[in-house]
Formats: sequence, C-alpha cells, structure tokens
Amino acid sequence: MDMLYNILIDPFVQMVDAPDFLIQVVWEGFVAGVLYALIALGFVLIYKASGVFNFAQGIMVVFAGLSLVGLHEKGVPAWLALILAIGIMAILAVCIEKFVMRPLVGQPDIILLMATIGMTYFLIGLGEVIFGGEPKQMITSELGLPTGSTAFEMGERGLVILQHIDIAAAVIALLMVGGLAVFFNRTRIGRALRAVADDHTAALSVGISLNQIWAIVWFAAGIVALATGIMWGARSDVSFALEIVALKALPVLILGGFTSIPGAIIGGLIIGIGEKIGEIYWGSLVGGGIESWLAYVIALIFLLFRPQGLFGEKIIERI
Amino acid sequence: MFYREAGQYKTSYAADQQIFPIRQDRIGIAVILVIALLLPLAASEFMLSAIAIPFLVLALATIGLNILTGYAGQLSLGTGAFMGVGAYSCYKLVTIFPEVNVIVHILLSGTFAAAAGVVFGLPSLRIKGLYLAVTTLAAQFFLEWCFIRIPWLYNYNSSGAIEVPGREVFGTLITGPAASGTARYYVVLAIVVVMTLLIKNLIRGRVGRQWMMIRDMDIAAELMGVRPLIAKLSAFAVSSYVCGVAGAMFVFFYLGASEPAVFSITLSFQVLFMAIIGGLGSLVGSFFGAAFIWILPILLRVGLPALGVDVAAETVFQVAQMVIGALIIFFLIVEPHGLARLWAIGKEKLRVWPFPYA
Amino acid sequence: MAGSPVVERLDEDTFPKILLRNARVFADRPSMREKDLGIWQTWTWSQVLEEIRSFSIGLQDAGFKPGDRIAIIGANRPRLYWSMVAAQSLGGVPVPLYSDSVAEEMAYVLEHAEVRFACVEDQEQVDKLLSMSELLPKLEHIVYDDPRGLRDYDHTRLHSFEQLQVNGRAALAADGAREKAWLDGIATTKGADLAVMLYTSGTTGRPKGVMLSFDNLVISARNGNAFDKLNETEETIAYLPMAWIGDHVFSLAQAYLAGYCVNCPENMETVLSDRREIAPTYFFAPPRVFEGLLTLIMVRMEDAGRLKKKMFDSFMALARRVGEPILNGEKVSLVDRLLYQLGEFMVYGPLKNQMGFTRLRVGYTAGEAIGPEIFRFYRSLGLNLKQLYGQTEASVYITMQPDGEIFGDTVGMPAPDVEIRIAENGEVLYRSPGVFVGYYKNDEATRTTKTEDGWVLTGDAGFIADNGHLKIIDRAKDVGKLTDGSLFAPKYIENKLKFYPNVKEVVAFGDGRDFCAVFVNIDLTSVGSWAERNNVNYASYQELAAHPQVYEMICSHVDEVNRDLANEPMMAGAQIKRFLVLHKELDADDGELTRTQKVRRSFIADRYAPLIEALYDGSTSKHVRTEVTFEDGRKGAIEATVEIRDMQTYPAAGSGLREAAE
Amino acid sequence: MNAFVDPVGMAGHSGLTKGEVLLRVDNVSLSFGGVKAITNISFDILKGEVRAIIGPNGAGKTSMLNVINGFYHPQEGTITWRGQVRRKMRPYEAASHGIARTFQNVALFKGMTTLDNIMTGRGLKMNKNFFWQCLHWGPALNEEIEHRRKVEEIIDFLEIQAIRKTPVGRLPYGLQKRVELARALAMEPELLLLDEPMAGMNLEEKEDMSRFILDVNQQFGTTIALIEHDMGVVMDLSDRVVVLDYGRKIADGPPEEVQSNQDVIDAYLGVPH
Repeated sequence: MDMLYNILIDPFVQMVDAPDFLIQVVWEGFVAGVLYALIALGFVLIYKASGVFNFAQGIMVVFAGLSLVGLHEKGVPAWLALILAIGIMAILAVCIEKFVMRPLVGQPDIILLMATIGMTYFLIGLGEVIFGGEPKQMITSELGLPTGSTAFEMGERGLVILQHIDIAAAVIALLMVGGLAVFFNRTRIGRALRAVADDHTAALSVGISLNQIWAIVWFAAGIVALATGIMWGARSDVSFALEIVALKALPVLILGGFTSIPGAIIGGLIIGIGEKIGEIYWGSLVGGGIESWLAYVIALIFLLFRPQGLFGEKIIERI
Repeated sequence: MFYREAGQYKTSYAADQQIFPIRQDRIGIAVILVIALLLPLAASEFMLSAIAIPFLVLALATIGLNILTGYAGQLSLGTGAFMGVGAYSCYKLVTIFPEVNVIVHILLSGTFAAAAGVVFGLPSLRIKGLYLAVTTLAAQFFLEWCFIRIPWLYNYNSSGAIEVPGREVFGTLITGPAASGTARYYVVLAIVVVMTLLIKNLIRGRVGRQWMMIRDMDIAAELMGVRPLIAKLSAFAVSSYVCGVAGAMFVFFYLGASEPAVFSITLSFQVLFMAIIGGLGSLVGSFFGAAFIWILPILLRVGLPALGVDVAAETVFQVAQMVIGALIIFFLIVEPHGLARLWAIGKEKLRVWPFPYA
Repeated sequence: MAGSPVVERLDEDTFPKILLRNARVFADRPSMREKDLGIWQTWTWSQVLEEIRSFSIGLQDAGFKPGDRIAIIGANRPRLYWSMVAAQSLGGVPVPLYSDSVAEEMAYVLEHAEVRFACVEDQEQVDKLLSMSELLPKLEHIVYDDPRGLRDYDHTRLHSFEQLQVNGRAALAADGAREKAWLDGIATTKGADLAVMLYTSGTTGRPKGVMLSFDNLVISARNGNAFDKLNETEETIAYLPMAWIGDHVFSLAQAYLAGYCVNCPENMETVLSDRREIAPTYFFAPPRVFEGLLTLIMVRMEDAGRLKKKMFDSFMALARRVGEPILNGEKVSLVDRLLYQLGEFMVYGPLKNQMGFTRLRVGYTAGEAIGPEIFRFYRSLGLNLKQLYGQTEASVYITMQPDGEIFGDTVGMPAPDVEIRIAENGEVLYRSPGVFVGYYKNDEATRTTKTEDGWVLTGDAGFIADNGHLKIIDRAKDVGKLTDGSLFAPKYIENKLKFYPNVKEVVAFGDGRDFCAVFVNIDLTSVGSWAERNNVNYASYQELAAHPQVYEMICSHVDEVNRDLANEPMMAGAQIKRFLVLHKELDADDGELTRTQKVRRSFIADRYAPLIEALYDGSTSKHVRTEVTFEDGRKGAIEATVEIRDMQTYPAAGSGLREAAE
Repeated sequence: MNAFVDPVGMAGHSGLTKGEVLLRVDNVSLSFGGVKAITNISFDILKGEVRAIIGPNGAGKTSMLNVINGFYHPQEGTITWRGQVRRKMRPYEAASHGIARTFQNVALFKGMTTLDNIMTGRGLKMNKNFFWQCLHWGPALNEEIEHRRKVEEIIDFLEIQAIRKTPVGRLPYGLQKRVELARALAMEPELLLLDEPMAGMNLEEKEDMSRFILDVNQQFGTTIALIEHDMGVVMDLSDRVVVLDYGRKIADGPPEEVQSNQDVIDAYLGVPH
C-alpha cells in the first residue's frame, strides 16, 4: 500500500504543498524543453527538405559551440568568433552536401541515417583534435547575453528563481521559430524548400537546384545548432556529453512528428517538462536518474496508442 | 578464377541445399577454420586478447543485430543494452551458482537478454522503421540505468563494476584475470563458430524465411500466413539471445571486469556500424564488419606511430575516430550494401571469370 | 559384313541383351540422370533394367507384338530412351521422330513406318498425334511420359508411361513366369534383327527410313568406344534430337556398350547450365554449337575491362602458338610450357569451366565442316576436340581423327572396319559393318545408294589429302562449274565465309553462271553486340542487315575469303564477285532451312529468284517483298531494298606470280 | 487410377464437392473515413469454379479481395466461408484456412531467390520446431526436403526451372508474376485470389498465364477468383462474372450474359449515373 501511495498520491500532495517548487520544476523543464525543441527543429529542417534523419544534429550543436568558444580562447573577439562560427557552419553545410548528401541521393533511409552517424563520429574526432576533449565554459557575458537571476516571490509560500540566460534562451528560441516561419512562408528559397519536402521534382520547377537547397538547409540547421550550443553551453558546459543529450530530440520528434515545426516545439516542451516532473517527483522512488530514459518511455507509450504521432493522420494501408 | 564448378552436380536436395554448395567454398572455409585453430601458435598474447577475442565476440553481437535488423528488418539501437543484460545475468548466475560450468551460464545468460528483447520488441507490432529505433533507444537507456541503479546486479560492489571470477573448464582456467589468452580464445572461437552455424541453419529454414518475409513485404507475409507477432518477437528473442551471449563473453573473456558505461549507446552504435559496414542480412558480412570496425582503429593506433607520424596517443585515438567516420560515409557511398556485397560481387566475378558477367 | 572379325567377338549382340549384362556388371553404376525437380535424379543400370522391364511388360499387355513399330517423339527424356529398348526386348522396332516437326511431316513418317504405338513426351505431342488420327488408322496406342494436362483426355487409347509400368509390375508380381518369358524373348533377339528405323530429314524429297540392325549399331558403337577408349566412367549429355543417328549412337548404342552414364538436361533453356553442372567427359556437338559458344565467349570478352581483355588476348595468343603442339605431345620449350600452365590457371581452365568442358576427354564435331579457327580455338585450350565424318546410313562412323593426327581441314582416317573409295566423279564411297540394311519400303532408293557389293554412295565429293586423311569439299550433286569451266563448290565457299562470327548463313550461286555470287545472313548476336558497342542503332534484323557499316564489315570478310581462295589452285576460279546481305534471317519455319538448320538451296533459289537475277544483271540494288511466318504461326510479308556489292577478285596463286613476272 | 492426377496433393481439403458454395459474401459494405469503397455487395463463389470480378477503375475490386482475405474488415455484412460466418478474421488466419492470393503490383520478397519465395508459401505446412531448425538436421532437414520437392513440382508445373536460383528482383515482370502465382500455389489453397494476374503483360505472356490459370483450376481443382481488366481473358477463363461499379454490384452471371448487360456496357463506356 505504501508503494501505491508513494506512486499515486504522494507526488501530488507534494506538488500542492510546495507550488513554488512545482513552478520552479516546470520552468526548468520548460527551458530544457526549449533546448530539446531547438535540436528537434534542426532535425525537422533537414528531414523536411531531404528526408534525412539527421543524427548528427547533436554533434553539430557541440561543434558549433566549441568553434565559438575555441576561437575566443585563441584570442578572437567574441563578435568575430560568432561570425566565424557561423562561417564554419556554412562551410560544414557545403561539405556535408557535397561529400555526403549528393553521393548518397536516392539511397534508403537507413543508409542516410547511417551516414549521419558516420558524420557524428567524424565530427567528434575532428572537434577533439582541434579543440581538445575537455569541457569548456561558454563565453556568455562576452556575447552580451544576460547573466544573473531574478527571484519572484510567491506570496508566503516561497519563491521562484528564473535565470536570465534561460529567459534569453526562450526568447531566442521564439525568435528562431518566428524567423524560420517567415523564411519558409515569405521567401523564395523557403517556398522552394517546402516544395522539395512535398515533391523533389516540383523544386526543380522553382528554379533552384536540389543541391543548393540541401546546402542551405544544412546551413540553417547549423545556425540553429549554433544557437542551441550557445544556450546550452551557457547553462552547463560545452562538452561532448551534449551529443547524447541531443538524442532526446528523437522522442520529441516522435511526439511532434518529423516534419512539423510547431510539433517540434510542443513535443520538446512536453518532454522537457514531463521528464523534469517525473524525475523530481517520482525518480527518487527508484533511485533517481530516470531522466536518462523517461523521455523515450514517454514516447514509446505514446507510440503504442498513436503510432502516427501527435499531428499525423491515420494511415490506411494499401496493397 | 579459382572456381571450377563444372562437374559439381547435385543428386539430392540435401546436397543442393547445403550451406556451401560449391566445393571450392568448402575448401576455403576449411582453410579458414584451420588457420583459426592454429592462430594461437603464431599470435602473441596481445593479438589474441586485444584483437582476436573481441573481434570474434563483436562479430557474434553483430550477427545478433543482423538477425533483427538485417533479416527481420527491425532497426535497433539498443544492442549494447541487450549485451549488457547478457553480461549482468551471466555475472549473477556465476555468483549464485558457482558450481555450474561457466559456459552453461554464458549460454543461459542469453535467455535473459532474449526476455528483455521480447519485452522491448512488443512495440514493433505497431511501430515501424525509425519509430521503432526510438523504442529500442528506450531499452538502451532504461537498461543502462538499471545497470547503474540496481546494485544487486553488481553484488553491491562499491565500485559499481562487475569483476569476473576465475572459472575452470576441464581443468583449464578460462575466465578471470589469470586465464590465458589461448584458453579464452579457443572457448570464444568454439562458441562463435557453433552459434554462427546454428543461426545459419535457422536463417535458411522456415523461421529465417518468415523473418525475411516480414522484412521484404510485411503485408504479403501476413497474407501468406505469417503471424507478425510470432515472427517479429522471435526475431527479437533470437537476436537478443545472441547479443546477450556476446555480451556475456565480452565481459567474461575479453574485459574481465566491466562497468555500466561499457554497454552504453556507443557500443550499440559500434555494433550497428559493424552490421551496416559488413552488410545487412549477411552472416559473413558480420565478420567483415566486426573486423573492419574493431581492427582498423587498432591498426591505426599501432600503425601511425610506426610510420613515424609522431603524435600523442590521445590524438591517434581521435584521428582514428575521424577516419572511421569518414570511412563509414565512404563505404555507404561506394557500396551501401556493405562489405558482404563487395565480397559477393568479388566472388561472382571469380565465378564467371574470365567473363565480366554470367 | 559377315566376314568382319569383330562379329565373332560379340557376346551380347542386341541392346536388350547388353542391358541385362550391364545390370549385372555395372549394377550400381549410374546409367542415366535427368535434371528433374531441381536435382539430378539418377538411375543405376539395375534400376534401369527394372524400369525397362516393367514398362516392357506393360507395353506387351497393351498389345505390343514382335515386329510392331513404336514411334518415339519428344525431347531427350530417360523414359523415351527406355521405351526404345523396351520395344526392342519385345522384338519391336523403335522409330524416333523429330519432335519439333509439324503434324503433317510427322504424319507422313508415322504412316510410312506403319507404327501401331507411339511413346511421346507430353500433351503437346499427344495433341499433335490426336489431331492426325484420321490420317493414321494404324496408330492404336499412345503412351505419354508427362501427364500434365492430360487428365481429362479419353484414356481408351491413351496410357501414361507410369501406368503401363504399374501394370507391368503387377503382371510380373502376379505371374512368376512372366519375367522368364520376357528374358527368353530377349534371348531370341539377334544381331541381324532390325534395331531401329531413323528417318533422314533429307534436303530434298520425302524422308527415307534408314533401317539399322543391331549388328550395325553394336559393332559401330563398339568400334567407336575402342577407338577413343571409352569406358563406363564417361559422362555424356543427351541434348540433340533423338531421331538423329548421332544421338542414337552416342546416347544409346555407345552408352550401352561401354556402360557409361547419359545425362538428360532439365529443358532446352537450361542445356548450357546443365552441361556445366555435369561436365561431360565425352561430348558431341555439331559445329554450330561450338561456333555459338565461341561467339558467346568473344561477345562477353568484348565487355571485359581493358586489362583483363589484354591478359585474355595474350594468353589466347600463347595458346594458339603452343596449345595444339602441347596437346599433340610435340616438343615445346619449358618457358612456353610454364606460361601455358599459368594460362591454364588464368584463362583456359576458367573458360573450360564456364563451358562445362573441365572433364572433357574426347569431344567430337560432325555433321558439317567446322571453321578451322573455331576448331583450333578449342584444341588450343587443351580440349581434345576431333572431327568425324559420318552418315545415318553408316551408323555414324565413316572417318575419324585419331589422337595426335588432327587437322582442321580434313575429317580423318577411315574408322575401324571401314573401307573408303573415291569414285571417278569425286564422290566418296564406303563399306563397313555399320552399313544400313536398306531404306524402308524404298528399294529403289536403296539400290541407288548401296551397291551390290555393299558400297554406299555418300553423295559427298572429296579426295584423300596428302596426309592420307579424307577431305570433303561439298555435296557431290552441288559441285558444279562456272561457264569458264572452273570448279564451283558452293558449300566450300559458304563455309569459308561462315567461319566469320559475324556471318550466320551463306548461300552461294554460280553453277552454270559467269561468276560466283552469294547471299549473306548476318549473325544477330555477334553483329548486334558490335552495333551496341559502336552505338549503331537498329530496330530490326532487317535494318541492321542493311546498315552501310555492316556492309563494309561483310565486304572485308568476303575480300579475305577471295584472297584465301586465290591461294587454292582448285578453287581459285570461283571467287565471290558480288554479294548481298539478305533482308531476313533464313528460317526453318519458312522452309528455307531444314529442321537441322541446313540451307535448302533450291528452295531459296526459287524464293529469291529476283535477287539472284539482280546479282547477275549488274544492278546495285533490288526491291523485294517476301512472305514470312511469324513465331505464332501468323503469316505476313516484309519488304526491303537490298543493296548489292561488287568485289575485287584476285589472280590464282600460281598465275599471279606469272603475271607479276611479265 | 492415375498416380499423377494430383502431384502436389492440392485437391480441395474442405470436403466440399464441386459446385457447392465455398464462400458467400452477404450485403458487405466497407468505407474508409466516410468514403464508401464497397456498398452492399453480395455474391458467392462455388467450389471449383473460376470466378471473375470485373469493373472499371476504382470500382472496389481490390477492396473486395482485401475483404475476402481478411485484410479489411467490412463495417456491415457477413462473409461465410465453407458454411461458417467469419468474424474479423486476420489475414494470416485466412491464409491458414486455405485462401491464397497474388497482388496487383507484384509483392514478391525481393531479397530472396525464386526458390525461397516459393518456399515461403510452404510456411504454414511446416511445423518442425525451432531447435530442430537450428540443427537443420533430422526432422527439420526432412521437412525442408519434403517441401522443397513440392516446390519443385510447382516450379515444373509453371515452367520456371531456368530461374530457380535467380533473385526475383532480377527477373522480368512477366516472370515475377509467374513466381508470385507459384508462391500462392505452394500454399495449396482452396481459394486462390488473383489480383490482375495479367496486368502489364504482352500477348504471349498473357496466353501463358491463362493456360497456367486454367491448368491450376483443372489439375488441382483449385477455386479461383480473379480480377482482370482484359475482357477477352475474362470471357475465356471464367465460369461466372461479378461486375462492380462505384462499389456496387451491377451484374452477376455467366460471361456471355454479363457481356450483353446494358448496365455493364454503360459502366465500361463511362455513361454518367
């Protein structure tokens, strides 16, 4: 009975007892969710345009952050380092398109997936060779990002502390999504991208080559990765451990669907908040650390009931 | 060129359906087996312990993954965790029943992995492709978490690691730190060869055909009387069993001691690479893939300094990782069906020699 | 014939008796294999005896009597071979027919041979026979091998082979005396009895039934075996028509005498791969098979990588240089021998493997002249390929090439027990124990072919060359003269041209005319592959045949032939002055070729009279319209404008010198 | 008694005799998210007959086959199989009850050879357990060989010996269709559903296929229901024809009768409703 009580009743009692703590947890989850969503956004961009399931998005985040920090360590001013990091992501995008995507065009999904895992290996090695393997401190203040925190009092019941960098992250994420929405809907290239997502031959009629489109998409994903890297790095460190965390984008995508930008955001938030609450209120029952798998299990359970995802339509199988 | 198939006619179905219907192939495989048997005579302890044994074990793990992904078409990213289940089960079995032959434990430990595989394979009935990969990731992270958070699994060892005790078979020490490389090598070789043979048999029979039916066209398979539940779960079970046995061997015959991090997603990816580079749906490819992914970095690590490239050990490791990454992409571009396909093409070329095609 | 010393050595003089011997001596050795249901089903000699015995008894109970004739129609199936010996053991005579002949052709032979029984392969043949039943009042029973589709047929006159065997086994089991009676019946068969009747397809007139006795076949087969030291360990593959004497002797007579194993391919599409699986040690094929194989090899090698092609070419050059000498046991330098060994590993061995000749001990080609280049090619690989010259009327063997005395342009020395003579008009005559009994119901033909004292006119013109070997130049009746008196041997000229892989068929004209001119048929496989490599587009045979570049190619071949002919004093007069490439492939369905793919010269001359006229009236092209039969039996017509080319001729070798001197 | 009457042992195993009702479809309706694919259709298939289902594109023919072998479950109506009403039968259950089919777009197992593809049809008849199979020895080997032999008989029957060991992906379309038929035959079905068996074939291939279909029907007594566009083929092959149009049945009867039916003619000529 104790067991059941601990699982079914006690966590909720705790939530009600300490609403400030609950809000703090939800906020933490929200911020983590924003970062998941940003990574997922990178996935979605590429998946939409080329059908490639980009496992390397995580390492791209790490690589982008490392480039920025690494360049600054070498004495480059922060603003220049930022521009150079963007440049590096552009070069990376072109290289990926030229040496990986183009030769593999038309291959089955699993092969493309494998190629991005190969890219992951390559970039990990490259990053370590250039910047070394140790975690690095993000140059938050040098980039003009806010530090410090604000505490909100919750009447008598306690207080909630919001880190400014987290708020900045949420704002930047919002701007990024808005920017992408404008990019997709208002620009010629953006429309071409959507055309590609629907039909590869249709894109040709827009007058943009597929190769260009892919390079642009990978570049866009690179910029998203850079932003993610900065934010995440500011919260913890810039390290290769991020690469594993980035896999969380997968359950996010399962929830949100592989091609939906709003889906990525909503999925990210559900996962982020869900796993934080789960960890804090239930994790201790089994020794903690359930954050490492809870997201996947949430996705798994979700899949069993809605195999087509949150926004997908029911598939009628045909023969 | 070497093939002289003329005159090799079959007068019975048994002869026609044997694993190596061509005489020259039978000779080739016999030669390879003899070399494998004689290897300890020529090889150093390092070669046996650091190359041959892990190569064979990982080849078996790759075969395990290949059953699931290559033959039954279900993508899995949780191989490492299933190997871990095997390793931890074996460790527990050995400590609980110390008097039982350790090889029995190793073979038994696979059944625990198989059970885990079936549980995490259940979603495969409703989920396909990349979605399924996510559920196997759930297995990976959940099981990895279990290895850390359930102290019973490592006998409440303060280091959180498992230490392999020394065990004898026929009076020879085959596990633990004091066991000789030769002894461990022969045990591993025997298990891997026998299991490969058994799996080959399974694959060329009804069960294997059912897996391939599901892989190639699941709807048609069902309309031909294949029960998806049974076909898919049996693939998960057999695959996980094999991976579990490989995992147990990985710890008992190679590492000697292990911590949860060994069975992380990195190992899953490594085995997946072996399967892909080797060629999905090919047993011989599993060996090629394991050799490629396991032995190449060692060669690079040994080879680069030997070539006079003076670099730090750490850098060599990183360069090796880059090279592997690049080679994976290169291989996917050149031959997405892996080394096994290259092998098949090469063999076909030799069979039709001197003609360019049949 | 009775004087031949071989006859006295005979113990078993009929195939049923030899069967009994083999079942005793070679009991557990394989007698026959058939690729059926995916594997080589094998029957040992003792099993074959059982199969034949039970069928034979079943046949007897179905009303088969001594002296009855049984038609055998179908592809090379073990049961059809067995049915022949089963009939012989009852004193009957098998009459194998070409299974691809149309119903009317078949009806003539069946009626002429007065067959009461027919043993056929499948529904197709049954239907054919039933469709003619009104024409064949004497045909009473039809036995079929494959029951497929025949289930609902009226089975009063129709029996399955299997059913007759079941009946036979039941009869044997019910009555112990049956087996003895059957064996007694076999004991009464004797060498002089009629063994088989083979209808020659004949380039002109109705087919003639060649009657061969057991003695004819048994002695010839025994001599053939002795000549090439064939024994029970040989493997052969039976794929040529059963109605053809060659197959009858190789797959039945010699196999029984030596006790070796005959392998039946799965079906006609798989002959190549089936031969490869079996790898026969003793193999027989008409030249076109060897030509086809060589073309296939060369076409495939054209697609090989440059390095491989170069290696192939250089090893083939080596083989041409030293291959034959090594095969003939002549002296060759050690370096060359070593290189040849390397070539054996790299090229010759694999090639033989591909063709299924790895185990070949003796191979024969006959029926027509084989191109010297083709012949040399196979021999240079180390294959003991030989030529023989034979006829149905001789139970095959007239001349054969002994080991070590192989010449490309002659057909060998007289076979054992065979005498040869050249008549004044150049026609070749022979006398041997294999000489046929006579043509069935055609004494006149028998008289004009076989003299009182046993000499047979071959109908071929030839001479004994300096080395003592026979050289055949043409059909005796086809050899003619140009108006200037020079000798015109059409076949001789045609063969020279046909030896080019690009040329499939040639028809030469010239008898009684001013000069020699030819029709050419290109080889679609070879020229088609050339066209593919050279980006020459074509939609049909017709279009390819008329292509200017193809004409150039044929032109150069004709030119080479002319130079060649100029070097032969007897033939130099008949060089090719004009030629054309025919707009359609000569086809047996249109009656232009015989069923054995031989050119029907007079028919073609008739059919294409306008073209022949154009050849001789100096015009450079001619529009023609030709009726054709399509594969599905529909008729149609094709039209084309055929181009005619003039060729240069060369002075004969001797006279050329003289002219130069003047 | 002819020992070869039933070489593959395929004669019906239902105990029904020729002419009895093997399958009956009663008032079946099927819709996908509001779109009606089949509306209130009834017909029957008699043991031993060749039954054709024809109709213009989108008439619901393939959906009808999918209903019969349990791939779709109709919202209304019943299906009676050998006198018993079937409820929500899964496709693999239909297969084990003796219903086999071929597909409009060839659905062979691309990674396997012709032989293995046909062997898959024997799966339901094989029952040796896992452990024997691992050993591939004793009972498992005998079973494998016994079924290989059956498969070889089918290969022989359909004259595809030359491609026995060719991976099916390399075969031309016409042969792939034949292999698919072979695979369905290997199941020794009581009812064989053929979804456009001659689509995309040339004249010669169509003739061959027609011959094989008739041979199967006659030799093995297999009941056949086929969808086909080529009216000539349908008239030659079938005993009775059902005509569908826009998911409704508009005619049912012998070919010659159906051919002259005004509704059918209108449907084929595209007369608006």
